[in-house]
Amino acid sequence: MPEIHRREFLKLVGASAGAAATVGCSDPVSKLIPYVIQPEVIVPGIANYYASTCQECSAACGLLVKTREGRPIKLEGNPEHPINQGALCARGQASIGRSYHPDRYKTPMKRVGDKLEPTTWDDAIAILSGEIKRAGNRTWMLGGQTGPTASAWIDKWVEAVGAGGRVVYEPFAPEALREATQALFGVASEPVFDLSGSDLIIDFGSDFLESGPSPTEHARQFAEARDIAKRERGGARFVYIGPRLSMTASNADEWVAAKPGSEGLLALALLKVAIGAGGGTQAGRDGVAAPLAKIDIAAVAKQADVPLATIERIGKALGAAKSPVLLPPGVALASRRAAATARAVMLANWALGAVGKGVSIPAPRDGKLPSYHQTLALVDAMKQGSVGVLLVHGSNPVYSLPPSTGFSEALAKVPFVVSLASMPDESSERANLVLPDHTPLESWGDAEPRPGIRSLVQPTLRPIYDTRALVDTLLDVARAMGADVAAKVPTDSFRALVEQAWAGTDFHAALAKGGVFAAQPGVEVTLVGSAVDFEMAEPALEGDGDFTLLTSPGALLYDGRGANLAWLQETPDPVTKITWVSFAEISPRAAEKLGGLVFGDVVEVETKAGKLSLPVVVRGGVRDDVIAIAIGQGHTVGLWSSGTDSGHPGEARGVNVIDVLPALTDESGGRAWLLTKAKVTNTGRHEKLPICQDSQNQRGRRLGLAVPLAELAAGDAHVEAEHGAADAVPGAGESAPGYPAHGEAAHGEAHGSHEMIKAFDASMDRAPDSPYRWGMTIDSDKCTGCSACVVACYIENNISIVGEEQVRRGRHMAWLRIERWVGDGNLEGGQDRLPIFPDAESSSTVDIRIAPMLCQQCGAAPCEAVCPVIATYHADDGLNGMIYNRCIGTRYCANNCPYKVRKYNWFDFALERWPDPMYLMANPDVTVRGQGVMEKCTFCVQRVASARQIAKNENRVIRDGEVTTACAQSCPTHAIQFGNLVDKTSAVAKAGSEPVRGYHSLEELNTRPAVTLLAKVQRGTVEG
Amino acid sequence: MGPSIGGRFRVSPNEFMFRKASHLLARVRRRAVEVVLAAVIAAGLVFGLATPERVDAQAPAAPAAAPAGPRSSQKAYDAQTAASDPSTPGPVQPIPFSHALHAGEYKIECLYCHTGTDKSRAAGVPSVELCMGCHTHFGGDMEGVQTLKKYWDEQLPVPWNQIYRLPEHVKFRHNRHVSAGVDCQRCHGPIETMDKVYMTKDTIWWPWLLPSTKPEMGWCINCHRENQASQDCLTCHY
Amino acid sequence: MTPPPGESIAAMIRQTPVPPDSQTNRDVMNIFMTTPGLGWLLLVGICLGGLGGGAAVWIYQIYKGLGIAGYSHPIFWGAYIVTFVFWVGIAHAGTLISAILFLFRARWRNAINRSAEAMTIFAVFTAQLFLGIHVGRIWKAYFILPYPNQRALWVNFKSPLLWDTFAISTYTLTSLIFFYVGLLPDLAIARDRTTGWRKALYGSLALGWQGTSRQWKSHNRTVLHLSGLATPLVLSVHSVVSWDFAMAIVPGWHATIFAPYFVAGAIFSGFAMVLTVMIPVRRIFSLEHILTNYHFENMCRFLLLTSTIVTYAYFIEYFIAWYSGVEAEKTAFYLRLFGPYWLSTWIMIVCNGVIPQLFWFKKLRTHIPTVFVISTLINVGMWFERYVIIITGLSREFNPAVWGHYTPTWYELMIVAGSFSFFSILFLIFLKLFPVIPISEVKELVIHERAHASGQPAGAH
Amino acid sequence: MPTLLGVFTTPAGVVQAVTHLKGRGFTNLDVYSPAPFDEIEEAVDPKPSKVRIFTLVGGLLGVVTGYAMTIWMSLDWPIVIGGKPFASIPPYTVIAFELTILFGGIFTLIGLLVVGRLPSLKVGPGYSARFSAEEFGLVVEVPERDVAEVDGLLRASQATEVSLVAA
Repeated sequence: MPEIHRREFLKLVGASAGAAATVGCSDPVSKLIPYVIQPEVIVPGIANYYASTCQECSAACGLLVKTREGRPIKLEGNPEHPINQGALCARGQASIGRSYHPDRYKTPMKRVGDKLEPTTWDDAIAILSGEIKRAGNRTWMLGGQTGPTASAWIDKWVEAVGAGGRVVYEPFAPEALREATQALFGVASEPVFDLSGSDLIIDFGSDFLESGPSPTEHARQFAEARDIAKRERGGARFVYIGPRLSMTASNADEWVAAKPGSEGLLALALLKVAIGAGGGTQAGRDGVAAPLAKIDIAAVAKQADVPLATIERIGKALGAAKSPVLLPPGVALASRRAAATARAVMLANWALGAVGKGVSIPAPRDGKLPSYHQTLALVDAMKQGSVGVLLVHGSNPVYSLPPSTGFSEALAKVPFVVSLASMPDESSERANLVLPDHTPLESWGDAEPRPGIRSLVQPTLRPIYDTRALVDTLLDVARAMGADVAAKVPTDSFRALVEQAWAGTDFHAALAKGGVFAAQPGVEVTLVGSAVDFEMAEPALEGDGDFTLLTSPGALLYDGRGANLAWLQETPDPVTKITWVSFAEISPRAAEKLGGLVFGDVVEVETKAGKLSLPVVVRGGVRDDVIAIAIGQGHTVGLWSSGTDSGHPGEARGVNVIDVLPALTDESGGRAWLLTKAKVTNTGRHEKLPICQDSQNQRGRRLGLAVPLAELAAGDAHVEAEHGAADAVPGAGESAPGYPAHGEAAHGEAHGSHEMIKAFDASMDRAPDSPYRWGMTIDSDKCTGCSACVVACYIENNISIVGEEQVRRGRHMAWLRIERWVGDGNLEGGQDRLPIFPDAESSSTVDIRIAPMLCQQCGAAPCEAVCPVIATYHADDGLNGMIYNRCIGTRYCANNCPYKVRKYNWFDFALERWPDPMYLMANPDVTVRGQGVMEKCTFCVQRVASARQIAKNENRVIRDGEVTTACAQSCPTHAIQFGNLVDKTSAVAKAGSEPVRGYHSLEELNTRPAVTLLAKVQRGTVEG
Repeated sequence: MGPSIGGRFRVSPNEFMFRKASHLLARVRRRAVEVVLAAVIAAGLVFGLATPERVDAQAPAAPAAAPAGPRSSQKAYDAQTAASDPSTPGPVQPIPFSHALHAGEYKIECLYCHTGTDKSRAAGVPSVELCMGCHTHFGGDMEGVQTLKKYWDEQLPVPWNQIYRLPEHVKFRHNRHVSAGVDCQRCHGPIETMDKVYMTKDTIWWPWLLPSTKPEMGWCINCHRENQASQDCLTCHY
Repeated sequence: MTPPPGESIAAMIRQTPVPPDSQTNRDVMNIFMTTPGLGWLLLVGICLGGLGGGAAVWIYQIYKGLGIAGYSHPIFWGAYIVTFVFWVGIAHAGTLISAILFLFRARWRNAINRSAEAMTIFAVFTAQLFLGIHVGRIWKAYFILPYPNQRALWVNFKSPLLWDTFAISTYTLTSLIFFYVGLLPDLAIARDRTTGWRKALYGSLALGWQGTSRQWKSHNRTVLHLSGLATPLVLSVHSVVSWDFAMAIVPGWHATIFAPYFVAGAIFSGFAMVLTVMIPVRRIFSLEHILTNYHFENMCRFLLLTSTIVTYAYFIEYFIAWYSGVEAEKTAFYLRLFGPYWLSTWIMIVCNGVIPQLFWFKKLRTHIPTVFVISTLINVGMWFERYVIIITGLSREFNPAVWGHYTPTWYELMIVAGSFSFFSILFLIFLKLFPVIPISEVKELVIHERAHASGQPAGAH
Repeated sequence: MPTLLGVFTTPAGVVQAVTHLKGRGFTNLDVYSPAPFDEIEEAVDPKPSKVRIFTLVGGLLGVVTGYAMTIWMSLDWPIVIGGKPFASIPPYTVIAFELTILFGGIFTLIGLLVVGRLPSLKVGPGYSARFSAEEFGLVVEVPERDVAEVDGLLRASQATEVSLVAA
C-alpha cells in the first residue's frame, strides 16, 4: 500500500500491516502498529458485520455493513429485514462510497469573500446561533425526509429556536397517490403494493423495478409471482403501459406504447372491459358503474393511440385475472392530472378487488411529509425577502428544482444560507455556512418504511473527518442559543435521542437484528361515495413542438443524488448501456424525420422553459412522438458528477433536464413532470458516446436464449435440442460423486449431434480428489437487469473505475456485465462503428433476454492454453485461476476468450483512479491489480477461501449456501445461484438441472462453462 | 488531487510519480533488504566473535526513585541491554523488548500476546493495553517498561519495526498454519532465544541446485510439498 | 632452378611479389571501404531521429502503461503485433535465398544473398523488439523463459507464444551463424587489404582464414548442412508465427491454411523488401555489372509466384468461411470486406493480389523503376495483410456485445516508424562495414568463366 | 625441408599439379585458393569432411533435449491447463523441432572450426594476399634433392611462377 496512505490509515485504525498494494510492487508498510486498546470484537484480518439501514431512498432496506479493522468495506443486504431480505440494489451498494468520498467537507466551512474557508465547530455554531437569534421566525428549514425520530425532534427544534418553520422537500414524493387514496378511501397514505401473489400485473409506467417506491422488494415479489417452477400457467403476466420501453418494461410480456397522459383513461377503459367480461367484485361493479358509463372505449383507444383490440384483449384478461395488481404512474408520467390518474388506477384496483389483496392501504404516517407546494410557497417567501436564515439539509434544491421556480434568484435574496450537506453540491456551494453532516455509515438514526417496520441506523465507521450528525449540530445550536432554548429540546445527543425513541424495545437486540419488524396489516377501507365521480381527461401539455418531453428518473442516478458516486456513473444504463453522459432517446422514425439522425448525433431540445443540447440514442423502445431524457446528470459540482473527469472543472457532466421543465403542479399541488412539448432540432454535431454494449443484436448466436411457454409445458425445447439436460450443469443428474465418470457419458451423448465436438474429459474440470466444482446458474427469466450485482462486484473485488474517456475507448473494467439482447437477432448491422439497437425492440410483445456475463470458469478454457507463463490455469476446485503477480501482459488469454470477460489494466488505474481516502474501502482480501496485468472474475475466490478455512478446521466440506459470491448475494430475485456442482443436492445443481431451459453460452465452442444460464420464458401476449 | 494528465480524479502527476518511484524502488529494495540483512548478520557474527565477553556490568542499578513493584532480575536487565544493542542482527525496536526473556525465560505462550493468530489470517500484535496488563504490576524499574508506560500514558500505539513481511499478493493465513500444527519457529526461527528479533536465514536447494531463501515462494512451496499441503496457486494468490 | 654450385639453397628464398588486385575485390571493397558520403550520413541522421522518437515513446509507454496505444476490449493486439509479424516476414527472404536457392544450386542467388542474409538478421532483431514493446509488464518478461528459478515454476509449453519464443530465437541464432560462415572468406580478403582498426576487426573476425583446401572443404560442408537445417527452419518459423493466430479460436484466425499462407506471404514480402532495398543500393554503388537485371527479373518471377499463392490463400479463406456455414466466421469475413476496415482489406488485396500480376509482362519485370514501385507497394500491402487479419478478427468476435474498434495512436505509429529506422540504421552500417556482395562466391564464377575463356574446361585434364 | 610455392591462375592447373605431386609421393602439400573449388579439394583430400558428424550429434541432442525438457518441466509441477494432458506431445514437438535445428546449427559451426583448424594464428608458408585475390597457391614440402624436379613439375602444370618459400 503506497506510502502516502499509511499515516491517515493508521490515524483511522490501528491495524496489523497489509492493505491494498498493487501487484508486482510491495512498498513495505515497514511499521507494525498495534491497537493501544484492542476492541474486544475486532480481530485484525477477520470481518465484523453490523446491521444498519440504507439511507439512499425511502424504501429503507436493511443493511449488513461488512467491516474490517474498523472500517466498512462493503454493504450487504440484511437477510432478516422484511423489505429487502438480504438483497441490495445498485444504489445501496454504491452508497458506501459516500463515506470515503474525496469530495467530502472535512471541517465546517464559512464563506469568506466568494469562497468557503475551513473554520471550527465552535465558531460555526456561534455564528449560526447568532444569525438565528437575529432572524427569529424569519429562519426556515428546507430539507429531505429524515427518519421519524430525527424528523419529530427537528420539528421540536424549529419551534424551540423560534424559527418560521420547516419544509420537507423530496423531488420524487408520491403526493398525487396519497391525494388519490385520501379521496377514494379517506386515508391519506401511499398504498403498498405486493406483487408476489398477483397473476396479472399492469404497470401504468411506475417503473417499479428501477425508480419505484421500493425496487428491491418489488423485484423480489415480481420474481416470486412469475416463478416458473412454483406458479402454474407460467406465473403472473405483466403488461407495461407507457411511452418508453424502460428497464422495467423490458421485463414485461407485453408493452402498450400508449400516449403519455392517457393512463387514467386507459385504466378506466380496461376496467370497463374487465367488468364487462364479468371481472371485479360485486361491490366494485356497482361502485364504478356510474363513472364507467361515461367512458367510451373506442374514443379512449383513439386518444391513447392504442388499438381497440388490445384494450379489449387486456381488459378481458384483467376481468379473468384472480388477483390482478394495477400500479399507478410513477414520476415519469406524473402529469398535471396525476392525482386523477392515480385515482382512476386505484379505483380500478378497488373495483377488481385488489385492495386488501395485492394492494393494501397502510395507516397514515405521522410526522412531516414532503410537500411541493409548501416548497414553492417557501420560494416565494424567499423572493419577497421574508426569509432571513435558510438551513438546507438532505436535499439539493438548486439542482432539482426547475429554474423556472426562480429558486436560484430567491436564494440570492436570503441573507444567510446554511448547508448541512456532507458533500459539496450545487446548493451547498451557495451557502454562507456549511456544517458538514455525517454520512449514514458514521451516524445514528432510524427509519420506518411502513407502519410496524422500524429499522435502525448505527454508526459503523469512526467519523473520518471533523463532521457532526445533523441532530447533534442543531442541538449544539440550541445550546448555544441559551439554556432556555436547549431545555425545549431535552436530549444530550442524537444517540441518546434514538435510544429514547426506541425505549420499550430491547435496543441491543434491535441493533443486532437491524430493527423491529412487525409489519402491521393495511387498514380496512371502504370507498368514499363521492369519490367515483371525477373528471378524467387528458392532461394539457405546455408549449408546442412535435415531441412530448418524457423525463424519467435515472435508473441508477435516481434524482441525481447518485451522480457523484463513481460506480453508479460507470455502471451502464440498464437499457442503452451508456455510462457517464446524458442522452435523449428517440425512435428510428422520429430520427428519420429529423434528417436521418444516428446514434450519437447531437440535437437541441427546446421548450418554453429553455433549451439544451445532447446526443441522441435511436432505438425502437420509444414512441415516435416522445423524446425521453433521464434525470440525474448535469451537475456542475462534484468530482464524478460534474465534467471534471473529462478535464473541465466546474463544467456540467451531461445535461440537467429539469432545467427545461416548467414549475407546475398537479391538482393536488404535488410536483408534475410530464409537462411540456419540445421542439427537437438537429445540430449537425456528432459525439462518440461511452457505451458498454456494442450491439444488442445477438445475430442468432447462443448467448441469450428464450423458450416459448408452450414448449416449456410440452417439455421439449430448442434450447435442449442440441444439448442434454444432464449437461446443463456439468455433473448434474449423475449419481455417485464419481464426477469424472460422468463427463464422457453424459457429455458425449449430449453432444452426439455435433460430430465436431468430442466428448470432453470432465475429470479435468476439477482435481479428482477435490470435493468441489464451483458453479453458477443464472436465470434470465428472473434477472431484471437492475445491475445490483455489477456494483456489488465492483466493490467486493476492488475493481477500478476508469472514467468517461476510458469507457469511450472501450476499457470498461467490470468483471460482470449485463448483456441485453433483443430477441434472437438477425444478421444485419456491424458494417459501421455505430452500436446496434434492433428494430424488434419496438414490437409490442416484448422479447428482451437479459444475460449477465461473467467469467464462465470453463472446464476446457481457451484462455488457459495460450498463456505462456501459466498465469491463468485450472484450479483444483474447477475455478479458472488468474494469478495477477505471474501475469506479464501478453493479453493472449483475452483474445482467446470467446466471452470477452477478461479485463486488462491499460494504466495503473489502481494508482490513478483511487483518490484518497477511497483506498480505505478497498477489500484487503483482494489484491489490487497494477498496470499491465490481466484480471477477471474468479467467483469471489477470496470468499471461498475464507469459507474453506472454517470448513477445514471442522474438517468437513463447505456446506451448500455457506459461501456465495457478491453478485448472487446482492440479487433481489435470486436469479443467480452459486454453489458446488459436485454436491448433487446443492441449490445450484438443482437449478442448473432444469431440464428444458438450461444452456451454456456459446456452447458449440465446447468450453464446458461452469455457468449455466436458464432461458427466458416467452409468455406471449396476455389473453382473456 | 489537483491537475493532472487528462482526467482530474487521479492523483496529481508529481504524487503519481512519487508513488510510482516508490514502487520501483520497492522492487529493488526487496532484494537489497536481503543483501543488507546478510551483511548485518555477517558483521554481527564477526563483531560478536571479535569481542569475546560483552560487558554486562553496565546494567544500571535501580534508579533512586524506584517505581512501585519489585526490582527486576539481573536476567531482565541483561536481556534489555542485549535487545537494545544495535550491533546484533535485527533492527532496534522502539522498546528493547526481549522475546528471549518473555517467551524463553518466562515461558509465556506466543498466543498469549499474539492473540487471534489462531483465528485470523493476520497475526495479532499485542495492544499496549495488553502489555500494561502485566507491566502495571512489575518491571516498572526498567527504562524499557518506562518507555512503554509513556506510550500508554499518551495513548499512542508502539511503532514496532516489522521484520517478516510478505507482498500483498501473497495471502498467507496464520490460523491455517497454527491449526495445522506448524509451530511458530518453523518460519520465525528460534524466537524464544532472541533478545532482539531478526529474520533467520533459511535456505532450501531445489534438485536443479538453485537456492530458495526464506520467505521466498520456493521456500513455502518446499514446505507445502513436504507436508502434502495444497499447491494450488489460488491458495495463496488472489 | 638448380642452384649454382657452392651456394646454399636458402639464398634463393625471396618473397613473391603481390601483383595487382582482382577486379571483383576492388569493386566490392570500394563499396564499404570508401568513406561514407553525405547522403549516407544524412540517411543515418534521419534514421537516428526516428529511432530516438520511437525509443522515447517506448520508455513513456513502459512508465505510463499500454493505454497510450489504441487498444481496447476486445482488441488486445494491435500495431505492435502487426509490425512484429511484418518484420518476421521480411526476415524470410534472406535465409530462403541463401539456403533454398543454394540447395537448388541457383547460381544467380550469389549476387544478392549476402545483403538478403543481413536483412534477415536485422529484421529478426527488429521483430524481437516488438515482443518486448507488446507485453504489459516488460520488467517481468523474463518469466517467459524456462530457466530454473527459486519459485519452482516452469512455463507453459502448450502456448503458441512459447513456441514463438523458441522459433524466433532459434531463427536468430541460426541466421547469424549462416551469415557469419558465409562472410568468413570475405573477411579474410578484407583483412589482407586493410590497415588500422579495420584490419584488426576483419583479422579477428576472419579467424586466420587462408583458404586452404581443408578450410574450404569443411566450409562447403558447413554451408551445405546449414542450408539443410535452415530450409525447414524458415518454413517452420513463420508457421509457428501463424499458429499464434491459427491456434486461437478467434473467427478469422482459426484456419488450417494459415501456416502455408503465412510462409508464402513471408517469402513474398521478404523478396519485395530485398528489391526495395537493393535497387537503390545498386544504383548508388553502381553495381550494375554484378547485380544485373537478370537477378532482379528472377526475383520478380518469385514475387509473381508467391503473390499468386497468397491470393489463392485469400480466396480459400473466404470460400471456407462461407462453406463452413459458421455464422461467426461468415460474419467476420463479410465484415472484413465491407465492415469498418474495408479500406485496409482492399489495400491488401490490390497490393498483394492484383498489382504483382503485372510481372507477367517481361517489359515490366525488367523495367527497374516499375519493379521498385511495385515491390514497395507489396511491402505496404503485406503490412496491411497482417493488420487486416489481426484487427478485423478481433473486432468482430463471437459475442456481439463486445465488438469493438481500433485505430492506432500516434504513439504506436512513432514506435513503428522507429522500428523502420532501427532496421535502416543497421543496414546502412552493414553497407559500410561488410562486403555487400559475397566476393568469393562471385569470384568462383569469374574464375570459372576465365577458365572457359582460356579454352580449357576447368579441372579437366 | 625446403618448401616450394607454385602460383596458378586456374583451378585446372592446380588440380593437375596436385595429382602429379601426389603421384610422385609428395603428399605434404596444401593449396591456397581464393574461392571454393570442389575439384581442388577432391584432389587434395578425397575423404568426405568430418563436419557431418557434428551436425548429426547436434541434431539428435537437440531433439532429445526438446522432448525431455518440455515433458519433465510439465510434470515437475503438474498444473491442469485448458483441460489438456499434463505432458501433451503434439505441442512439445514444435519445441523439440526448434531445438533440433538450433543445436544442429551450433554444432555445425563448431564442426567448421574444429575440422577447419580455426582459428589458426600462424600464417601458412608462402601465404600472401594474392591468394585472396584471384590466384591459386600450391605449397609443397620436398627434400632438397627433389627441388629441381618439383620445380619443373609445377611449371609443367601451368604454374605462372615457382619460388622457394622455406629452406
